[in-house]
Amino acid sequence: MLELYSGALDVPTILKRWYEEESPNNYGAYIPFIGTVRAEDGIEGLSFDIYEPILKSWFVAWEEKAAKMGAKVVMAHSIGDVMVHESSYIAAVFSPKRRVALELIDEYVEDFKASAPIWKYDIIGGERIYAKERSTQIKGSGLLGVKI
Amino acid sequence: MLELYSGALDVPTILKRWYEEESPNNYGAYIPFIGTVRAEDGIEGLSFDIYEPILKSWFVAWEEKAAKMGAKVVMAHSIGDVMVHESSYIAAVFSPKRRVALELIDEYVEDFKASAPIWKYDIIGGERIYAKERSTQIKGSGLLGVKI
Amino acid sequence: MVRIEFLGPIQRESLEIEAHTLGDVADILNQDQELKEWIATSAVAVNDTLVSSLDVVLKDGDKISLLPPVCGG
Amino acid sequence: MVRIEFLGPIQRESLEIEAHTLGDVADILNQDQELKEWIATSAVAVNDTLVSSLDVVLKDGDKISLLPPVCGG
Repeated sequence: MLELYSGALDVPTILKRWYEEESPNNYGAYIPFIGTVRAEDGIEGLSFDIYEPILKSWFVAWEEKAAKMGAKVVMAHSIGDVMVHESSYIAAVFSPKRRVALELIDEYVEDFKASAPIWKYDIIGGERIYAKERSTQIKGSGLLGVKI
Repeated sequence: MLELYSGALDVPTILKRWYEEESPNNYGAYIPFIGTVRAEDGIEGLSFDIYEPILKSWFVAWEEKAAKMGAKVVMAHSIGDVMVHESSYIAAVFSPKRRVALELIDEYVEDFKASAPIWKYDIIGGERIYAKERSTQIKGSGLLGVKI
Repeated sequence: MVRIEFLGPIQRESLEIEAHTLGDVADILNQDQELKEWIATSAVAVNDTLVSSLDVVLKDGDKISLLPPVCGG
Repeated sequence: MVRIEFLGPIQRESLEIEAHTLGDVADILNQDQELKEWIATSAVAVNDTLVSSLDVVLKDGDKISLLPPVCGG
């Protein structure tokens, strides 16, 4: 389940729905990671662009990887503006076993940060400024660059 | 915040309350770990005894450790009977930063499993049977044992 | 007199005994064959603080707790 | 003809160009000085699959996407 929302996430409602949907499925561990916009550097909020086709393939690959361990991954993410102290991101793992869940959530969140085709902008004075310094090149970037 | 409940936890309500309480506090990452009773080995449920004075000291030590990293830990646990597919345990970390949160939740949950003075019983045919094989000796156990 | 409490699954009533060190407590408890297995696998707290040495000096009214193997969550 | 799409912050309209390999695409795009910095830091997808070699053979109607550095969450 990959869920994209316009604007901030309704975190309690999403966490509750996922919990209740998976309750009958005998997972012993449920670990959501909730990302919230911090007030820092004078920003009013963040804004997000998403390229859905590649995000979906990235997510399907993770679903398959989790399934091999008997686990399940889900994700919710915002598109557009999310103000300070609102949340833009929930990634969660369900697993029969604790160790698998704790290791998967770490790897899943880190791989998301490194690879998911999502671009972040600071909102300052109503302007949308690409968060270049905090962004990460996807593995293999620069392929079309001039050879030096 | 260490919360003890008689019977199963109302997971959505606890997750929502914690989320809303910490919303103004500028944490960028919130990671709850939710433990649910799995249907296995024919059990009807699990039952828990807690020794509160030592659980409280263990928890206060973790609060202090988390505070040094700018983070916060919370916990909810059941006392008594929790049936299959109900939840008995939520441990959560709030942190400004993602890496701190991901590392703390792992260490916090594992230390809880190894050290928290809580005893687990399988409920089978209405009987309460100590889960001896799944239990872990607290560090330093056997101090009063006969020297061989 | 000190009080010995048995936690969780040990299922014993607490005891009042005369003891000046944890070594004394060990000597007395190990005379009980049924307790030996629990003693070998239990941690020990004095007044709700876990201890790691037998040299703890006890005073009148101290509480000694035996904590058998745990499994929270 | 293949179509080049610039994602996220690159802020360019998509282009239609004649190209038979990704090498051809590289040659054409690098003539644009303003694009060079983006090209040096962007990943490349052909028909929504990320690629890691310039030797990909392109066919008419293929979509090539440039993905600049990401920061989700």
